[in-house]
Amino acid sequence: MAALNRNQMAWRAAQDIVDGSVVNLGIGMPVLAADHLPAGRDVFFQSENGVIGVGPAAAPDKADGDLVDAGSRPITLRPGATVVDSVGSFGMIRGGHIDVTILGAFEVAANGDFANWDSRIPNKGPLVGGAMDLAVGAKAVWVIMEHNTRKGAPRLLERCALPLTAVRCVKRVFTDIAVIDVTPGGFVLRELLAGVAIDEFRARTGAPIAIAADLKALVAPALSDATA
Amino acid sequence: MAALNRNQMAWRAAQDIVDGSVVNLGIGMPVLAADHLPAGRDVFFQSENGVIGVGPAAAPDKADGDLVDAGSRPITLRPGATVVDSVGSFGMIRGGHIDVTILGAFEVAANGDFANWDSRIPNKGPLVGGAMDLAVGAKAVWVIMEHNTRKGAPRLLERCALPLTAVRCVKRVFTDIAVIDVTPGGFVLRELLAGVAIDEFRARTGAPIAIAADLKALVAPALSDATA
Amino acid sequence: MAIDKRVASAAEAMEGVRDGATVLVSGFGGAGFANVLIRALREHGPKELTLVVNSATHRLSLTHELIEAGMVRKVIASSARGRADGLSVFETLWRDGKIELECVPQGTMAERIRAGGAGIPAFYSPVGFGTDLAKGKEVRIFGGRECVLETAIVGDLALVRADVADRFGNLVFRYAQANFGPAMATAATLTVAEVRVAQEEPIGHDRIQVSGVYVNRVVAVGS
Amino acid sequence: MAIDKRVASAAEAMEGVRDGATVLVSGFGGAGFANVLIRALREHGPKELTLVVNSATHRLSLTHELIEAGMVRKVIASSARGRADGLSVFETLWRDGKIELECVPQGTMAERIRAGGAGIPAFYSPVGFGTDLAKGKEVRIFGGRECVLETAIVGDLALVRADVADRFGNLVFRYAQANFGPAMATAATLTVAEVRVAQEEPIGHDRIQVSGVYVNRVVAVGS
Repeated sequence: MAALNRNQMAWRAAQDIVDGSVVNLGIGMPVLAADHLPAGRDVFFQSENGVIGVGPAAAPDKADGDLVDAGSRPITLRPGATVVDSVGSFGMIRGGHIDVTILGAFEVAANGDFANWDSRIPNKGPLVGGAMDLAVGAKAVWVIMEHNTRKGAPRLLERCALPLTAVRCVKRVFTDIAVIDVTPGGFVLRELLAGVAIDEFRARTGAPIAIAADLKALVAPALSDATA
Repeated sequence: MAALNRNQMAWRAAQDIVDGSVVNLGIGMPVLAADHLPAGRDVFFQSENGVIGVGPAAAPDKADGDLVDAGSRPITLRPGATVVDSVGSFGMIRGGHIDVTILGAFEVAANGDFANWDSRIPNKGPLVGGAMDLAVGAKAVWVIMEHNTRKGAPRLLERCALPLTAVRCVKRVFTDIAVIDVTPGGFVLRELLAGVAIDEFRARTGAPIAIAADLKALVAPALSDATA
Repeated sequence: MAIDKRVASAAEAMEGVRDGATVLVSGFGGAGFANVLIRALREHGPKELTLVVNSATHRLSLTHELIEAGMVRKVIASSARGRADGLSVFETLWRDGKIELECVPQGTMAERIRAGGAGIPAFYSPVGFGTDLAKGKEVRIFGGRECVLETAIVGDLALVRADVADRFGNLVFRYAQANFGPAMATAATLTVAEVRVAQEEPIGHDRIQVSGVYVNRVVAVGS
Repeated sequence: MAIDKRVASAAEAMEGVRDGATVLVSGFGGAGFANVLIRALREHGPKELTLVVNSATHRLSLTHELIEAGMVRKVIASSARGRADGLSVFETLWRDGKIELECVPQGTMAERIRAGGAGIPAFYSPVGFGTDLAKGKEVRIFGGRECVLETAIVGDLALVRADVADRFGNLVFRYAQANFGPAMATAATLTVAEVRVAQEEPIGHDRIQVSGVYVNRVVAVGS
């Protein structure tokens, strides 16, 4: 099976969202997860600009410049939704009222540290936003990212090399070839793509990783790739 | 002229409320000041239970148990009024957005310390409420109180004997015989009731007090006493 | 499964409340007392409670019933004065050292609860400096002003009175009914609201004052 | 005299704004940018400003005009990344050390402004601990969790976008237009709101999101 594309990675993360939970999806790949929630799960998506209960994207002719998510995308509200100000939104986030946040990242360390604000472009200003607040405040932090960089370097590391977004907070990582838990003992491989040998997987991972006794195959339905 | 009664003291304090200001009136004598505001002054009265823009007391047949002030009195709202929660109310108070609070007190010291929570009744529980927050947060703190205790002891003192409500905050005191400013140099007598000699006044005051160069007579219209 | 936080009775809403719980109870200035829930809590009967309530024994509140039933170990309040000339049951227990009282300025209490709900473990406030209520508290100067360190309050249970709820737990209050309710709703592990009306249909997004995210159970109790 | 905070023009609303002012500017996620007021501030022309704004140069905001006009000494923001591959004017000035940047987690920024408006000089927060943004900040452990000390932000001027105002300065926002506006309104000496409609008649008490107590001037600018 080929490595998962972006929509497939988002789909896989969405399968783990529990019915009735409150979820914040980061800009980029994570936000795609909303489209792949299994039927019958009633979830509130929170956006850190204050929307509690983000619904589907607004149709172009229904777009309202004031009804947008944190990524400035025109949205709708789901039934029971409301909108609060930034103080209220981050009070909710920091106060532990978000069950899960799914974020993008460049690197995740075996102790749960992670880096997702790209400060590598010379002289470009920082882009921190609300990720630090989400990483510290949410009850669980999940990361969606490619398993390796374009040059093939591992993104799962013993220690992050990039500036940290937050320490000791990531609980689960969804990559294009695996699902990995971050436990007090370090990384644990939960699911692996068919066709990727354990040795190859270890070679592509920059830290020791335990293999779950009930290791499963990572599978996802056929989905077109996404550019979001 | 006889010593001012409670309504007259409240009337005198009300004369100093500036047009356009935001004012919090303590329970008891201070709240009477609202009835004596000079015509043409447009003032927002805030009550620390969250009402911003307290209007006149509600007629008995119009009383609504949810529309009350901090003293549980049924009120109306003035035009432009709103109601916030306790966090919002005390954010407004602590944040310096109340121009004047008028409070009752038992003692005021020459450095602006004052005591208004009565802890003298044996084994009765404390009654602190929002007075400490108001005393620290309001831009100006004025006190209305009788000049002396029932036994004739002074309430204006070099140092308070009772447990303090707040330190160094009182700016003006309205008593039944005088108006006194609290300045960095101590008490300054601004107005004195006709018929009270300066010597008598000094004898009834428990701290040194300067006499303003432009000392005026304290006068108030005839008003029935109040029991509030 | 479609979210529906409405439960059939106040008794049901108390399910899981245990001995030793810290209970936040709304109400101030004559409005917003969660009296149906307080009565249900008394009947549920947990012991060794810590009550966080503006007034330990407001005449319009039933908190005194919890105290009289011997269920309360400690009260955090801005006021604990009985109305009668004699001593209230609370005051007698307090005199005899059988109940603990932490007296807090009212705004500091609201802010500590808000901090608890918003993930702020501690803050500095100028309120209370130099008074008996700041005794033993750390003092630090900011901008030339002495401030005391205050810590967050969180609860195991919040009992909140509101006007209307929907099945998502969203709440609307009438006038001064809100007071401590919105902050308390954010600061407890289990938040229960008693409301006049608990409706199936969603409350309009621009009328909601407390998001259902903070509310676990809703009980309709009428006016 | 009847309170009426409406002024005739954005230019008039800038009266009294001086060099060196700290200016809080609302807007985030594509909504709530006070662009008419930002333009009026540019024309008013004060120098050496400190801007407090979520994004230094959001594509939908005119803050970049203030920066390009050389009026800004420092920016406090959670984001300062230009969209183009090359450097923005801000990024060039920043690289050359001609403008200062204090980068703050977004929620910490909101909370610091809220603290400024609510009289809380400082608070502890777990956010940012162990990151570059917490460098030099005091660390203290609460409940086993490392927290950093954060201080309040206050402004000389707040520029806020809202939907409707009344003559008392009460404000209502549409959807996500609110974002930083309500907190910023509380934290500045002079708060100016630009609104679609500035009406004579009072907004209903239960629709008001920001009390006019916090708002000094209101300008109607249409949609």
